Amino acid sequence: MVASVFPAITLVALLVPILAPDNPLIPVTTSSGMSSFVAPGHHGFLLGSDLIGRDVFSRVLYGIRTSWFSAIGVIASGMIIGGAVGLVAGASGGLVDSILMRITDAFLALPGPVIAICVVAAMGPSLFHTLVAVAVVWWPFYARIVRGEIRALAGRTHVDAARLAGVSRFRLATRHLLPGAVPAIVVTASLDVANLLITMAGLSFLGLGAPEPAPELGAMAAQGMQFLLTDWWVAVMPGMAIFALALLSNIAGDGVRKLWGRS
Amino acid sequence: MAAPDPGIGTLAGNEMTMSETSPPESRQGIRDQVDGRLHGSGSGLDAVASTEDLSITFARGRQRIHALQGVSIAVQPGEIVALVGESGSGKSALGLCLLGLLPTRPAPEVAGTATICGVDMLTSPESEKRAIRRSRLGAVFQDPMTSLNPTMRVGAQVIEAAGSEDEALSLLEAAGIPHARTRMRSYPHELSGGLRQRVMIAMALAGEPSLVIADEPTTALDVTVQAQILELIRELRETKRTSFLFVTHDLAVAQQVADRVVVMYGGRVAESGPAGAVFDSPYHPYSAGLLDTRITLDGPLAVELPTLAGDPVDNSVVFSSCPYLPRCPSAQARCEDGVPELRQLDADRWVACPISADEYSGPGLVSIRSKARRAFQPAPRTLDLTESPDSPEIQLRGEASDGKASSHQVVVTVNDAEKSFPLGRRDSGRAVLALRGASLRVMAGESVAIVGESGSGKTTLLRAISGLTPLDSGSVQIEGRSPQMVFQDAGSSLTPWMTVGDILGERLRKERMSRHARRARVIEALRSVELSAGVVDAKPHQLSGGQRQRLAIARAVMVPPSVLLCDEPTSALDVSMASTVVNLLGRLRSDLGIAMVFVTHDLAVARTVADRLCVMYLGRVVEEGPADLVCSNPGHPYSIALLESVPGRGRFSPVSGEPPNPVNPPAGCSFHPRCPQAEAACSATSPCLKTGQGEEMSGLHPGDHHLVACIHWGGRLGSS
Amino acid sequence: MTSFVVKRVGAALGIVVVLTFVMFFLQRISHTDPVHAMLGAGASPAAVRAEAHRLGLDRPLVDQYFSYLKGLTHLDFGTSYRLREPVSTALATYFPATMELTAYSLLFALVIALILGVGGAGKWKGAGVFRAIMLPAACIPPFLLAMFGKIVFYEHLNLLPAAGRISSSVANPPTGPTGFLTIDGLIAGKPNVTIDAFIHLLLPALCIALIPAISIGRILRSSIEQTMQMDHVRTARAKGLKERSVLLKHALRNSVGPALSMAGLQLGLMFAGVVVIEIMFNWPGVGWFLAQSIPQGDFPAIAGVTLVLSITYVAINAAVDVLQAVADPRIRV
Amino acid sequence: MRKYGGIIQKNRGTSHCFGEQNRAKSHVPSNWRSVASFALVGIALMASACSNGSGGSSGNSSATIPGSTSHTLNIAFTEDTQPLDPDVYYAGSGNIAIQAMYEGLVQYVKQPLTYTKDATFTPPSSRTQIIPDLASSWTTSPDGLTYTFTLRTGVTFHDGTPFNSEAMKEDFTRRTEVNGGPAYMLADVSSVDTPDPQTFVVHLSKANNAFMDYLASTYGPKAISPAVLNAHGGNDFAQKYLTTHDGGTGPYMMTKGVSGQEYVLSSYSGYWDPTVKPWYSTVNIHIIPDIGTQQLELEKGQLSMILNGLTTQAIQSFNSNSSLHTYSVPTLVTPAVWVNPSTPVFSSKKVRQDFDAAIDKKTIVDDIFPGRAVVANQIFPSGELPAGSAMQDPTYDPSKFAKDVSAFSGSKAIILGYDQADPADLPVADLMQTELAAAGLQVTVKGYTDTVLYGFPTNPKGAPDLLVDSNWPDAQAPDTWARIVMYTPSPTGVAGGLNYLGCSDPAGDSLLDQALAATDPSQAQTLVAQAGEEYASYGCWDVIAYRGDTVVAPSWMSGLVHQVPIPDAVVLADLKPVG
Repeated sequence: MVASVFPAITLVALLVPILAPDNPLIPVTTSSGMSSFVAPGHHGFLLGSDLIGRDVFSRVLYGIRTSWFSAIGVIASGMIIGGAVGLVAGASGGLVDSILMRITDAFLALPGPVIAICVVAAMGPSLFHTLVAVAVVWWPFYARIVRGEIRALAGRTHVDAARLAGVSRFRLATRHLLPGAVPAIVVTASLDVANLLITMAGLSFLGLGAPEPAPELGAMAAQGMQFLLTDWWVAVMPGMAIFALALLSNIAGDGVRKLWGRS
Repeated sequence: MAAPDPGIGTLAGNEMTMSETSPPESRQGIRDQVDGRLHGSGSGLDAVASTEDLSITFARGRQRIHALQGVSIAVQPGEIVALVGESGSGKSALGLCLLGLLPTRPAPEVAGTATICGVDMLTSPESEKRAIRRSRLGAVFQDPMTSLNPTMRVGAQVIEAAGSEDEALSLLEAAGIPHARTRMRSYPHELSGGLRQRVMIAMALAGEPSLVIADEPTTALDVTVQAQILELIRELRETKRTSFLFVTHDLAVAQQVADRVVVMYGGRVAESGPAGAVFDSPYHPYSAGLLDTRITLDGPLAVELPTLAGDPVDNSVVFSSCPYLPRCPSAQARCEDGVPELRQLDADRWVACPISADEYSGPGLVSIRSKARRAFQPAPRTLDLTESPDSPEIQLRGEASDGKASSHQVVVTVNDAEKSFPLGRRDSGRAVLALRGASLRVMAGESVAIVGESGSGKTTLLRAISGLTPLDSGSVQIEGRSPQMVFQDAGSSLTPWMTVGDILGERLRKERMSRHARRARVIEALRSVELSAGVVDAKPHQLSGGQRQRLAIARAVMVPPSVLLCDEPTSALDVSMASTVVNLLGRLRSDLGIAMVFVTHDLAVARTVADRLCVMYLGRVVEEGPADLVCSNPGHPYSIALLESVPGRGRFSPVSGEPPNPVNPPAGCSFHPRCPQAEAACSATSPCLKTGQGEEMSGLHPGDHHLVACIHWGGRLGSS
Repeated sequence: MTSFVVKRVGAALGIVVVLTFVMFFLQRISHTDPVHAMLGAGASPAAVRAEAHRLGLDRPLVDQYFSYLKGLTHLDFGTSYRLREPVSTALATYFPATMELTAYSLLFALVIALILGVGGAGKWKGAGVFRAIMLPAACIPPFLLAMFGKIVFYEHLNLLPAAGRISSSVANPPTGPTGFLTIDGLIAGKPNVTIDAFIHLLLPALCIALIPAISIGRILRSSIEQTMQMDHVRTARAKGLKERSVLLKHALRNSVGPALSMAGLQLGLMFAGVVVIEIMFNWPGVGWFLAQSIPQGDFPAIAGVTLVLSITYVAINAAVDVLQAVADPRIRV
Repeated sequence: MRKYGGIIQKNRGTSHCFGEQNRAKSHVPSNWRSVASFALVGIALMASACSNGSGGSSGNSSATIPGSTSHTLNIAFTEDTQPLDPDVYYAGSGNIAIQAMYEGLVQYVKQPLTYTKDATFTPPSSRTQIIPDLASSWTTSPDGLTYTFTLRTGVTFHDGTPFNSEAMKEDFTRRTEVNGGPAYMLADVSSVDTPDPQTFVVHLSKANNAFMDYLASTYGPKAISPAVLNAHGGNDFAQKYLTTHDGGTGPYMMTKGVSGQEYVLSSYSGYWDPTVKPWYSTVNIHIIPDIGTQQLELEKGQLSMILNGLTTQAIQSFNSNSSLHTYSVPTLVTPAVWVNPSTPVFSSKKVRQDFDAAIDKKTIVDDIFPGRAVVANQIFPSGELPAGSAMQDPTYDPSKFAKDVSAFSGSKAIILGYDQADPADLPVADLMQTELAAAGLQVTVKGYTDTVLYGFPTNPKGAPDLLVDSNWPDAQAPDTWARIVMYTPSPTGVAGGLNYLGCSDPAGDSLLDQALAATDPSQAQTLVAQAGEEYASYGCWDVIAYRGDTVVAPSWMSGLVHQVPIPDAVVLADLKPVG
């Protein structure tokens, strides 16, 4: 199935240390000595080399690894935090619901990526800070979706029936409500991966990701910008990697959507 | 009942057609009859709509659903033809097919013809079909809320069909919409259900169509409004000579409105003929069975209702014999020889049953007609008028130690229940006043039916008793085990991702027992509702509608509550299934001795299931008394109106207007704006429940008393 | 309707207040030392103390917050460390450029979304093509798009400029009253300014618009498809309306709601895209200003940009909600 | 559209596609962009563009070739600039404008840029001479405490008011009041006298033989019109006003200023020096941080020249373009590494010295600054001291440091910082990181913003263990460099502002103080060299290279002149067409 692209990418990301021909941080010295800015396909550099002679292919592979696990991590945190908030709000209703949703709405009412930029700029660039900042602005979306699903389910009479059957609040939430929200959250998450990859690449492009020399795709593209007209591959290859990764994720996300029968 | 319904159709492989069995002569006969009735003015002698050997097959996943199999019908000018059948009979697909609006994704396989005024709605180019829809056809669909564009003023929507504002205005007036000019500026959500349906009718009538296809146009409406709409349709047929193809599952409605009836089963015509003839003497065993299983206001009480045997037809299976054979009580050996063809009985009666008229009165048919009906064991009860309503021994929602309430006890006491639901924001002050001081008392083992239209507060009262909806003021007291509830939509009342075993087993979580014992109890509960033990690992969606409702009942009673609350448990079911469920509830009640509160809008069902009847209007009880007595001798004008509105009795529009908005109930007796007997005092005073002798009893004294909240009540009794 | 508007505006204001608190908090935890940032490396301790006092850093936090808040009400976003001038001055310079770019991006996004949504929804043969385009196009990171845009349309084809808002050959472009060069050009009777500014806008605005356009277009498409299945569309068809008027009069209006909501949400992502694209196209907007401020750790500038963009976003979303209430009478309660 | 298209169209026929020349090293396919675009975008639009040979004549950028009376120069700053206020400005790009608008008492002598097709770089070999500017002559008292300047007559500010000693005095006062980064230059001034309008006397509280260099520095005190300061003083000494206006005496005046976006300079008709006749009447300055965009704009003729920041690859591509000339620009920019002595592994002087020897400076220069830098061998910027003195030139030998590290038992995880604001520092840090990793350290490379870096000397919390940064001295006196970069950060003084990692070598400090107070130039030079040697052996500051810059200008342009100690500042008034 198309949806199995997700585990496949994860597997590739896990195997990057084996797959990458060179150390992403260390310049490669060739027989001719200098290896700076070797064009793709020459001297064994599949995607060329950068200013100080590091293998762009290896860096891109490691960049994919970082991007992928970052995206998975943020999505997972969004699903867990947002799912928990949405579940509690949707299942409780009333004041708890109002308060939690006010908070969620306040987050949603702000331009998440811009706030994330500001947060990272304040805390100082590091991958962890970026992940935290993005996660902080990312969960409310999931909270909204889960809460919506839960509220819709809570309107069904099976919940009334379960309450009359004497089911505890916890069991009501986890057995009678949550499973119904799972398809929505899984489908949303799988379609969200591409968005997140692109957004995080944008932050990284602004220098708000893992600092150099960590191979981050957005940062690599930004670094390569000054060589765009002379040594294009340094900037373009990481960009293409994000494109490919996002495209695969979107195709896989579409597969998940069809699998779970959502439109 | 969602439309379009691909319906049933089990005879895919069968080559039988009905076109040859529907010769022109017979249609000529019908037309002559109709023309005669319509003041002899039938100039266009051709049918306005006809289908020839129409077959429709939908692909649903890997399944092929045979919705229609070789159906030939004709609608003559000025005729109202009712297309009757249970869900899955293909009746809605037929209507859409005539409109040329069959779903396109995925496109169904269609064979045969469906002609409107000589234009084939299957093969003609889209532009031609559109022209026909515009000039010759009108359509009225089931749910007037969703069928109108919510973002357009209704006036604009009618103008779109009518062409001009004046024309739209006259159409709206013709459809009986008061203050039509101002209403044109309303959005659909600002209108009541009845008005919306009238708007739909006005749009359908735009451009003087030859035929209006009405797909379950009254199913979503209250009975009083239904009666008005049915009357309107009859009226329009008289004044405009418009033909109607009236698709309905409700035999009584068909009986009320139609000139001719076509009964469908399994995607085929089972029987067709003049309405009177078919309803008086149904020929096809299915028609007969349908009529017999109907719950009526004059049927015998305290006996099991007759039911159709077997399961509804599976329209994905290919049959090689009569599709009704597995359920047919009159089946003969030759019924297995291929699918029966339509044959002519009289000049205008056709039936697809091979059993001859001689055989027809054979033992098979008799067996359903006079099947021995098991009598219900009436629950023991005693009337104790001395008991004080404020009796302190009644515990608030207490769990009785023995679980079963004693038969002399009052198990449910509701005092002056009030409940409102805020509309929109809390501070806007606008609220739906669902309960406005309703009181109710239910004795152990007693069955009480609460009857009322939408907005009467009957469901809120039921939910208040269950504890699901806390009251604003007033009190609810329950004796014995906490109540259980059976909901209207069984599908939605079952957790979709849990297995049957889990759903039932959950009721036993509080009891310590082994896994094995629990499973045994679950299977026992399934047996008690006539479900096989095999379904224990199934999920709800794998069950049929009737099975789901039985499962819901099993869940409710597997630990018997002191009172079982039923919220319209039959209204979403087909006629035959409804009877089964009513029977099941009756049997469980007598077996387990539990009290029952049964909410319904259907007086006939109420009379059948209940010992006592309670009529609600706008959050109050307006009449209360023994079920049979209330039905035979109603006291409150509203109850009278409800009874008169029950379709199938040939009477129309006993009361004008619609159920008022529970946001702003009228002062005084809230029924007075619609009441034919209203006088000045009615708008001033709010009458209490009284006995015929004028004793105020406020609904707290159950028993055989007949209580009515109307200022005319005592006097009326005196005069009669 | 009025109370709906009042409530929506109130909620928006509340969010802005919360945001100011967050900004203040971030300022406190940021690594940057404002005094050294202002004075440079070689400042004397006396100067440092004086500057700390001038900036109010020796006062209690709550005081500082309230004076910050008070300043904000006077559009005082503090002083940029880097430029040593009020952030508000810089914002006044850069904000109109960003708003113009964003407005056109949104416009392009909506137009493209409408084309993609309506084109992809129909039953006609081209619908598949539209759908096929949408998937990969949604995956192109804006900076990659900008790279290709610059190389193709500027360097190779020489059709579109790749930097700035206006050509330096355009003498004395108007500076007011709207700050939108395309509009000010018309007001000032200088159509050449409008044309030149519009040509400068095209490439960056399209780069920003693409991803949101596809997100909105997708929603619109599925929303239209859902609406086309709805009962009232069946009613419209039963009236014998042409398929085109069914689509435009009955389906589209009922489908734009979700698309509008999505457009509002996408605006947040768009603002992030604006930052990247402004760098790529040397667009003198707040995003560009932000990008210049980040490496310098100029937090007042960063916070100012964040606040301005956020407030704009909040305001636009509130406006979208009100618009939706206008489009769909059921929302008005 | 038409108008714009027209301009573009004109250049299109001769458009040069500078990605095309063969670069032996990288073997780029000659049509790479076409290939890439076809493959990736899939648009066949490329066919029309750039399909044939390289080396067409490029845009005569400013279409205003000799002939017309008004000429416009379009140049760009590579950074969004601080205000162009001489008492505030303390960065690089804006110097070109400061130098064109403002003048001080004295200045560094101007030197022509050398057009070199191969862009070979030669660092300055000696100090730049200080010559008169607004002061026609000056004398210094033997004790080095009193400087007397004779001011020029006939000098007017851009607002028309005359320049005199009172004006200069006000400017000295303002500099102290504004108290910006460069204010320290007047810290030792005890008083100024203005005996007559053409005489300006400065009294120092202690001898400072770098003082004349301060006055010649681009960051030194400049003449600003007292009338402007009075009219627009406000409560910030006219700082706001001078952000978008100017008040100087130079050949150009600011006629439009939009911070961070655009500045327009126009030639000042009342300029005092009749020999200076600016050919360009208007200079448009754009802010274009992205060097790639600058390249594109130069190629399309929207920029007239590029002043700095070009990558080696871009320079090489311009070299083969006959319509553009590249000029190698000697500067005092000196990339260096700061070592944190409080990092356990670097706590001993010997390890620090071994570390210096372990830096492969030649590889760094060859890889990152090929043809644009040479390996540094003195601890001062090139030419500040005679060759052979204050040497820091260890033989490259990583083995000793590797041994030190393997013998070290503590934490081997270190942070290697770099200045985020300078794009050239990052690759240096990246390269160095690989060498350190080879020696056995676990290195994390981390970028710091300027404002964070400036805090470290006085508050070392969070400072990295090593730091790469490229700096140039404010003025060419060797003391200026050593005092800011290496002197112990002092809580009461101005020294050590760029001694980021707070390393303290009191012996060096003491020598440096003696050197500054010495009134005998040769003695001063000896002492400062000794201080340099001491600092070098202390091992906290390792210079890496002497870096130059590159200017690209149309081949028909002449008069490319600059002052070596002032970075990024070609003299605008001297630019003119050949002949």
